[in-house]
Amino acid sequence: MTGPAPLQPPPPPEPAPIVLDRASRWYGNVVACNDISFQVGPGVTGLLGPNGAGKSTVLSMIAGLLPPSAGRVTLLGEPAWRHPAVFRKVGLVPERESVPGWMTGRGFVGYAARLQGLPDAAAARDAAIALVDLAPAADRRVATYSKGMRQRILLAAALVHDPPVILLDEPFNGLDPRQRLHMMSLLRSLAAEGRTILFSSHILEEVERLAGRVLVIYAGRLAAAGNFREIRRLMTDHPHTFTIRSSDDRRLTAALFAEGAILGAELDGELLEVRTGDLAGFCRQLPRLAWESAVTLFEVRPTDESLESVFSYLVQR
Amino acid sequence: MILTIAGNTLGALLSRRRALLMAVLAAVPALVALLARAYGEPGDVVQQTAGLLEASVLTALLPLVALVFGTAALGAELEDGSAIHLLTKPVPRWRVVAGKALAAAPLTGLLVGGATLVTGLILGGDRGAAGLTLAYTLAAAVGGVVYVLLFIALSVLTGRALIVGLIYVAVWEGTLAGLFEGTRVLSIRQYLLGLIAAIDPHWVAGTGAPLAPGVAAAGAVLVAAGSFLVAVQALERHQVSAGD
Amino acid sequence: MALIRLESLTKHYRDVVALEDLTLELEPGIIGLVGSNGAGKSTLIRVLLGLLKPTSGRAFVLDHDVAREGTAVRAMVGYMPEHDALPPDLPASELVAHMAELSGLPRAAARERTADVLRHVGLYEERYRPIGGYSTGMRQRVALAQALVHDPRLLLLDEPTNGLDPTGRDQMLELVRRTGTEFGIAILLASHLLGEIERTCDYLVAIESGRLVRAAPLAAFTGRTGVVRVELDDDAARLGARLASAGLANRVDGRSVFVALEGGDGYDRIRDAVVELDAGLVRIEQERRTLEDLFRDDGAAEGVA
Amino acid sequence: MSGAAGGLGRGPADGPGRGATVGAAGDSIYDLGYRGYQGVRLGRAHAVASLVRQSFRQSWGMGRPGRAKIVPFGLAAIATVPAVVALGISALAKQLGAADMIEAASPIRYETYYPVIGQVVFLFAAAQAPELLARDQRHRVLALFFSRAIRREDYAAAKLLALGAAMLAFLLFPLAVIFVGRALLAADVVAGVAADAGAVPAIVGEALLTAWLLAAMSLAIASFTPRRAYATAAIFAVVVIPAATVGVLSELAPGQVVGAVSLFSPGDVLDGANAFVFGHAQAGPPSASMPSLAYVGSALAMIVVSTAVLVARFLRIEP
Repeated sequence: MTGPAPLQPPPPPEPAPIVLDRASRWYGNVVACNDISFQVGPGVTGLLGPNGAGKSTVLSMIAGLLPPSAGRVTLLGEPAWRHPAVFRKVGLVPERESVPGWMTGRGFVGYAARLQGLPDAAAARDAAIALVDLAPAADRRVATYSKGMRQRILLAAALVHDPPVILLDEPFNGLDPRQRLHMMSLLRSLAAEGRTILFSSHILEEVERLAGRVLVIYAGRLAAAGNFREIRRLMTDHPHTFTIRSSDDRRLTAALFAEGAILGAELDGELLEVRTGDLAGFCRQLPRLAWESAVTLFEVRPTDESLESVFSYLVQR
Repeated sequence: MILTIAGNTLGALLSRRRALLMAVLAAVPALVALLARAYGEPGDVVQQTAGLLEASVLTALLPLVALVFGTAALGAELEDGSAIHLLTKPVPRWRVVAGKALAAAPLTGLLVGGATLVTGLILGGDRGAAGLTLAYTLAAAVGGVVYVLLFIALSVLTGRALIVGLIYVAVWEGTLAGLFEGTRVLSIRQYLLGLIAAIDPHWVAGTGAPLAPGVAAAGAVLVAAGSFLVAVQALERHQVSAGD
Repeated sequence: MALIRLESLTKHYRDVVALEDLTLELEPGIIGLVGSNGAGKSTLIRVLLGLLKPTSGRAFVLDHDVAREGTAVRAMVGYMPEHDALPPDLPASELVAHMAELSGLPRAAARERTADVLRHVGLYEERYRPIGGYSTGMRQRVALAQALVHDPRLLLLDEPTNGLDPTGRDQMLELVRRTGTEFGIAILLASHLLGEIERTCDYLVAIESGRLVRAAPLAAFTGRTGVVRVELDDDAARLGARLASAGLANRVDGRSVFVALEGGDGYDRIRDAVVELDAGLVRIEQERRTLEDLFRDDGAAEGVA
Repeated sequence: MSGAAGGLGRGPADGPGRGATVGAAGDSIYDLGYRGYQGVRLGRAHAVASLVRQSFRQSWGMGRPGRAKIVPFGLAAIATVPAVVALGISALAKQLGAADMIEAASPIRYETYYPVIGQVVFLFAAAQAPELLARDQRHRVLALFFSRAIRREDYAAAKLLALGAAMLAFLLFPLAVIFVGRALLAADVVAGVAADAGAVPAIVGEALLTAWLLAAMSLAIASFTPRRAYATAAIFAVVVIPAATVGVLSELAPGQVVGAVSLFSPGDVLDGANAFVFGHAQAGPPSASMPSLAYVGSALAMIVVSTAVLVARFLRIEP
């Protein structure tokens, strides 16, 4: 990796449960995953990227469902490809809710428990079902479950053997807000027990609210790794845009210009839009200058922190 | 572990409408036997029974039922993606294949063997064809294992296993075996007929000389074992396509 | 003339209640239909199309009874289903033209409109390639095009942004918005994301467990909450403590402080506190009441109290 | 289509329509914005006709990649081979001057043609009926069809008409080859046509019966599964297993019972009906002799039941 040093996250304590070392994966001429290296340690890590970026390919390689075309992928110190024994310590929640509809929720989780060869499969099964709050519906056929319930039963099956590593592919897809909140608090509490959780998502807010650390994948490449906001702030070589509503936009603009805090400003009706090249400086100067000029700040909003803008900056660097 | 997989697979195979359809299909030879018994003309009962069992059970019912259950046992899961749950468990692949076969083969054997027994006994059980019926029932059970393993292997190798299997049964074992006798060495149906003929050559009604017992037995074992190994190998190499 | 009129509409599937006694009258416009998964959104749309027979009650679309005049209703309505429902082996141009003819357009007109509509949704050269090779975003465009091709008077869109990434989502919503405003076609947009509805619709219908929660112009739903979110570029615990001591009730969540404001000089007190701490200010923004609040179980935990 | 300014489409509910901005010299910039559709709407009949046309093309793999054409056209070619062979024999016989004797001995005549190509016809139905239905169910396209200005029974009827027409073409083409060939071989073309004209109603009648029966039956079966492979296997089984049963039974228990069973075997029913339309009073498996009219009755009953099942299936299906 020749990337700038600040983007490299501090290496997690060895041995990291998940390690990708220059891993690539291609299908014919299509390169889904291009020379990716990273390590994932305990806690919640988000795998962020737009549709088709290669997130599923990365997760599939980690889970041993696909061999890397080049490079090395290890899970708990061993390559998972053609090595099913590693699944004693890993739980996977796949994206497609491909639960066999003829089984009951309890049957499905119980089957997972027995395939894990657990000494007390029934107890593990019921504990996992209770953990995801599905006990009342456990004896219904999965075909009658809602989307959120299916995601939860998949999670229960992935958790039944109490694995230290959990992989989730788009766990929030199709969940409504309430189901989303429930899933988030569940993942938080699992991480609090010291597990390694890696989940993929294309929705920024989810990752922001849940993950301490993100891996940003774009067009098959690892575009960034680390704390999302830190990454964003490190990219100081392009202007950041803020919209501001204040009691006196003109006076505030003048003060900001005078101090050199902004590169440009546009006043559109009630809304002031300013651009700055020095994010950290601007954030400190803005409240101070407003205070000095006796301007009330009603609204301050960064406008280009969308995932897409971050992605495009990251790949243009 | 194998039993766990087999039990689950049995549940999946029996949970669909196709299990019922297979049972209906299995009842056809017995109905024919009933009709023949009621309205039939006197003749060589042993020959008649052998003709009926060979034509209806060995040529049609056994491969069809084995084809449907064999391709559904693992292939259906691989196709709709639910196999991912099984493949992300600490289970060696040979156990997966064994578990799948342990569900589909006995189910096929039970259904087809039962149909054979009932059909043969109806037509000639009290008229000297009981031994022949037992031989065919045994052949159906053996055939169930061999066919099911072959079709499980096919279903791991290709998504169109059902069509490929149909072509194998109808064209290779059916049409071509009549035209080119040499293809019999690679025909499960001929292995089974060879095994039956080893007990009593009169029990095989079809044209052409049956395979020597040794060849038939070796062929059946080789196909079964080879299919199993191919299925395990293919499953180990099976890549779950990424959704993104 | 009412766009949609429901009279005690009820739909049960065996023992599951999908819609319960819905009575509602909607005028043309861009209408958002929100509810959690399983609230009955899809069922309502399918009843409006005459695809499902209601258990009891009646539904009218543009004054046609959907149960008795289903064909007439469907001639005036475009439908974009929730699930990906496109044949992989046909090119978009073929599929959309065929769908136009199935809505009664003559052959030549069907071809012309197909070309127009595909251009509107932003599909160009790829329209001649089989749909199987399209991305999710392109497929959703095809689904929208086939719903628009016969110039319907009402569009029923069931979760049109499902599975799209943020860019795709923005583009689709923009397209929907334009369809409603520029093309003058009434729209019923089902979604479980209030954010989408907020950006796109003028009117909102919320249902939960098949029952009507509320139907009102959008503004009535998303009024200001009186809670301001202040975000710093560093941990916000000190700011929270300082604001509390200044008499402002708040809740700290990582880098953000949620402050309850009761008018007065609250904004200035926030600004002053930030200056005194010499912290970097990233955001001051009023929290909107979102659908998430409507559904939130643990309101106390997330609200300010 | 641009027309006069302001006359285009419905435009925004409150604003004027948009058209062209015309400059002083008559230069124009045309607005390519959305336009409404004010033209005629032809209604259900047109919609169904369009669905029939599309489905007919689909049953021959037209408008699709080459792969989709291999099976239908390959089977059609196989079905035409006997016709070409028969014409060759006729031409040869004429040269040898023994036309009457050899033609009488030839197994390929108008009245034997359909039974000869029976298996190929079944294969066509088994392979192509799922093509028309499985895709719509598997990829949920049915939801799009059912939300257009047609009824569910229209969908079923259109598919039946389309596959029926495709099978009619499949059946009639080889016989048309023979007909035209024989007319051209005859010394006097008019007389040749006149000589064969008598067979035309029977040829067409049997083709209609066969096409309708097989189309309805295979579509009815195919409508129950979104998987083409299962549908093909099931359709083939429904034809082949009863035929095999009749074959086995006629050796074990020759007599009326076999005849009765053969009334439930689509293959035997079509052979029996073929015997009827070509003027034979008796038909059936070798060991049994049934009034051939019974097979026509059985064919009609199968048509009614299959069509009813097909329509009922689509009335109930959840798209």
